[in-house]
Amino acid sequence: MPVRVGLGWCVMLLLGAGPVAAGDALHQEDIIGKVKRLPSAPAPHWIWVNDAALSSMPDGRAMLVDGDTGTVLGMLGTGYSFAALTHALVPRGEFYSAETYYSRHTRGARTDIVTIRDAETLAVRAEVPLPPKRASTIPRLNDAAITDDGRFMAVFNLTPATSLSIVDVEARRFVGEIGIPGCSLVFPAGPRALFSLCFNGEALVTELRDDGALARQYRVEKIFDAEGDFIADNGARHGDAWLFPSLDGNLYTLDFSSGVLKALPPWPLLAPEEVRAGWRMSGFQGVAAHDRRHELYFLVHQGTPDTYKDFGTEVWVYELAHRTAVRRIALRHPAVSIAVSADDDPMLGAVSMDTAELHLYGAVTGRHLRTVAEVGVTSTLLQFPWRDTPEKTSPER
Amino acid sequence: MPVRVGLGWCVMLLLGAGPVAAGDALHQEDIIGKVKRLPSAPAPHWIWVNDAALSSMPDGRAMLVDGDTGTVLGMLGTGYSFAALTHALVPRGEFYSAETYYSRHTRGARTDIVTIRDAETLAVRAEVPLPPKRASTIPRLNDAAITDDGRFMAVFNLTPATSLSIVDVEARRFVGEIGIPGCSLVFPAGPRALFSLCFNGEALVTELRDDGALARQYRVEKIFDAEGDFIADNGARHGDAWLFPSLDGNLYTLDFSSGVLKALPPWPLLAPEEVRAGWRMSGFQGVAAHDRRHELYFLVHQGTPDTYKDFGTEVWVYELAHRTAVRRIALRHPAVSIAVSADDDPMLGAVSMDTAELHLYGAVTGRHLRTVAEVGVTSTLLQFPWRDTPEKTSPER
Amino acid sequence: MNRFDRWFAHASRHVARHTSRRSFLTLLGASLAGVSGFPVLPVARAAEQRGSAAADPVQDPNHCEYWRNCGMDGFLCGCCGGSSTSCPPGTEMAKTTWIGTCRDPSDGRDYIIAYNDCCGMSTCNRCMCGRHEGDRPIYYPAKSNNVNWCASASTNVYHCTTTLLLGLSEPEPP
Amino acid sequence: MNRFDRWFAHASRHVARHTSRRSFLTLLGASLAGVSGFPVLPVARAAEQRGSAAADPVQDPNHCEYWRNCGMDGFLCGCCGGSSTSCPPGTEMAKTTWIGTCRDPSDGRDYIIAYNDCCGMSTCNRCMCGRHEGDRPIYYPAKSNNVNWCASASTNVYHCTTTLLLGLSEPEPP
Repeated sequence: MPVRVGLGWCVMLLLGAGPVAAGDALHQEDIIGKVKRLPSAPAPHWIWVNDAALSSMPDGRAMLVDGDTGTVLGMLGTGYSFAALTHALVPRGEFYSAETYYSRHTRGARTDIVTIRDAETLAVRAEVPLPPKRASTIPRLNDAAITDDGRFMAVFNLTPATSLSIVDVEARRFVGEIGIPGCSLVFPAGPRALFSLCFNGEALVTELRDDGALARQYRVEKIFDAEGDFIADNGARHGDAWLFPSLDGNLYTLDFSSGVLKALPPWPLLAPEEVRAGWRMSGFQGVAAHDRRHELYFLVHQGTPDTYKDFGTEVWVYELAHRTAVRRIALRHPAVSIAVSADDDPMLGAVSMDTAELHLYGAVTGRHLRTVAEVGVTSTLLQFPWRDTPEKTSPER
Repeated sequence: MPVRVGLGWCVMLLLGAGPVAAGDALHQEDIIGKVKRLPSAPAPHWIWVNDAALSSMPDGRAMLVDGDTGTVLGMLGTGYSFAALTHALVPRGEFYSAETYYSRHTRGARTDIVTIRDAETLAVRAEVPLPPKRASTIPRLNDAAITDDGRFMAVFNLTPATSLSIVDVEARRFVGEIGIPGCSLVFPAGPRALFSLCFNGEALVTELRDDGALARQYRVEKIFDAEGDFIADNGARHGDAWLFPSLDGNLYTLDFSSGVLKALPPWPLLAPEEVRAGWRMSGFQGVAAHDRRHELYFLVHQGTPDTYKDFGTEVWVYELAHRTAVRRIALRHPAVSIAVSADDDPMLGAVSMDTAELHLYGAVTGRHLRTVAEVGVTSTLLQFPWRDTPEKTSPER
Repeated sequence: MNRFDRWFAHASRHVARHTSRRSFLTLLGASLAGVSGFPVLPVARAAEQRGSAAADPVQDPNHCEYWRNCGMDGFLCGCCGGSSTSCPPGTEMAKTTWIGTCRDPSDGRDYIIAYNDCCGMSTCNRCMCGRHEGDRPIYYPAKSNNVNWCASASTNVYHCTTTLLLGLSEPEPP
Repeated sequence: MNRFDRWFAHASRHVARHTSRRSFLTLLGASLAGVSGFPVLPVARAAEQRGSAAADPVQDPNHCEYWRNCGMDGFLCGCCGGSSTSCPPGTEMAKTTWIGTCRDPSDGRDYIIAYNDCCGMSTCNRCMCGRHEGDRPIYYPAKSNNVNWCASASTNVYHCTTTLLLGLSEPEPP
């Protein structure tokens, strides 16, 4: 049949053009304008790669990868100084991102928003304006967080005064700002509670009322020594606790299973000879946990104390109930961040910022499964967001 | 003396803090808040490196380099799909850039503007809104142009219908849009005249009235064969003419010294044995001219016809009056674009998109002078804008 | 239809039958993958890996050698969350496009392929693919790979490119 | 002055005397320059070339080894159109900053250095310099190089960093 060539120097193709007979089944005329949707049921090995694009910071990105196939499922544009996506533990077919935009990309009027995207179409469902105070950091997962009931998102602000912007994601409404003087970042700690870490070794808990306003704040004192064995600014959620490794290789637990945040005594992840050999925590997100397996994954490398954020070369795995190291996984390439999927056949992801590669391993077998190349400009953080509803397990002690 | 440490967890430093006695002259207290200005008299070897940042297109940039020292003098942020700066031959202490911005960097509302920047502070003096039709191309210097009298800037639009947006840069005002059907790009051709190149081998001249409105348009027919020996979409301004190399190595001249654009007979830049050896035009901006020396610089490499935009490996220099090849300059590294300064000790610049290096050569000696590294993300085009007022030389024929 | 419309219509038909389109971003790909081996934006390595996905790369839509890619420009949408005939989630397919004529070696016939770009998201930066036949300068947009075809979408932000089959390049015999 | 103000004031003084600041972008620099030798954004090579500018890099403000850079973070403004004590044209100097204490080997004395960022333009991407002593996590902003100090400027777009001398780190003898 004749070619449908329109007038004008380019071929104007109407959406929904009629069927064609171009011979056989392999050569059917294609429909113009098709756009893919994601399956409504995400698989447990779907993993987000967050990319701050540090050499071109207005061009933040995130990329969704199917870890089982290495296929890229979709991407997002996430603006200036992007950190990470925020996923509610209670799924609502959408996810959240605190984003900053400038009217002239690197100058002009600043707009901070929480963008709410549809989990199937990746389209923007809504934008919630924020005060233009969002912290710009080398990305951390906990630059923002959502309460365990999925209702309120908290965005870490630094102007350099520190505070949290609270957003009611259900009502698509900015609720208000709550100061967190001396403290930074934000970790979910229950249905309506969040905590931040403080420069003086404390944690500050912020509890919200049902309308998102401040219910109360309290401090947990003397958790760690910021001038000594300080903890990482990134931790692993494990049931109703957060686990933080420290400079000297100890594990600090902040438990909120009782409804009140408390610090449990730290215990060593490293044997004395490992400490002497310089094994140390690593990267921007250097720990992950698997709830049902009660396992901690710890990204390590060998280096002086000042290298505590350098890329990690191995992942050491611990059984938390018995505080035993159970296996080591040597990485194909040094990684800046790791993540572990929540299912019973868990996958370990490790992202290399220098090569823009995502390396995927069997978390139990330690076997390298595949490498996904071209996952960003300067990819920084990983997220397997489709975890199960958190079990009410008590943390190990 | 005691340290001036303010309260709060960061040190608040007031601008214009008082003098200090920190001992000797080498250790005077510095003034806080200083921002450099450029000298008001630019040097002839100052060169702009334009960077479309093709892997992160919202982050277009331009970088000003002092070719005599290799020092970077300043940078600009130029938005999505940046092409090049537009410099008036009549200097006004400012320069122009057609730029595109999105309210969400890669989505949202589109804003096209001509940005007018101060040549000493690099600050934005004014923005002139444009219809959001600016062409997005792999950058070419002639995606925009300014009339020789410095009054009207023309921005090439492609929607994909083609037109020019006319801006009165003196009045900071968008004047109107003029269709250039079948034609693209825009080259200045006199005080109030511009021309565009057309897919059918013609040129379309657009003449403006004193108010910037269309005075008349006319076509120059059968200049070249777009299906045969087609010319490049980038040329070299030489006096009152533009010189374009062609696929087969001929030079086409479009002369407007009479006030009317006309095509002069092409002549061969390559000897038959050079054609047989596959020497060919190259890059995104592969020609430059030096007015007073009557020289053409021609970026070449060896390759099939389809490689006509590949990086060039050598620059061949021609004396235009006698149509003779006078020297060859082997480049240190293949280049995507070249430029030649307008002074009597001319400098040849060649930019390598793959290494983000600017290579500088003596244009007469051919000697490699220096390499400036780190000149962008994917640096594409060069400009030595501080040329002399164009001489009223007739082109060679 | 004035003379320019006629010219353009002719050009489109001519183009569809006799040329293919070279990559909008070919030189970008070359520059990013070329010299330093494996830079920040690694375009070369992924292509290698994908080589094993299909026995014959000429029949593998995510491979640059896929027959429909004869006039491909830019990033293959199948590597970006879409497919060779659909755009990734959250993007929009451009309505105007360059078209090429590609021969499928499996039946030896020529088909018209439209290279519709997917728009509205920053460059995918995966599976760069540039093929080089028949490209013309920017003043000939219908034949130029250096034009961003997202010009016809609701935003002109280029992300990746599909390869849609429009039909045989010549009428079927009656 | 409440307890937090006191803590912070203490922290600032402590920091000024006892630590230096590690680069905000150190790992970026490492990643960009490290593996592929000379990628799209080449940070390593330029530093080499500048090595010859001064006989002693410890006294060359555009060299990472410059004594005032003991707590440097990010891109040296002297490579971006500014200098070690002034911002490039078109940018704005941040008013708040991290401070470090650096020893000038020429007189053996310790000076307080403020690392004021220049803001309002995308990353300079030239002369990456990161030094590693005394860095703390983000929850300790006054000691953390992973915080963008342009937070205090009129836009928080980070471009490059200066090294301003504020004075001796200890009172002069009477």
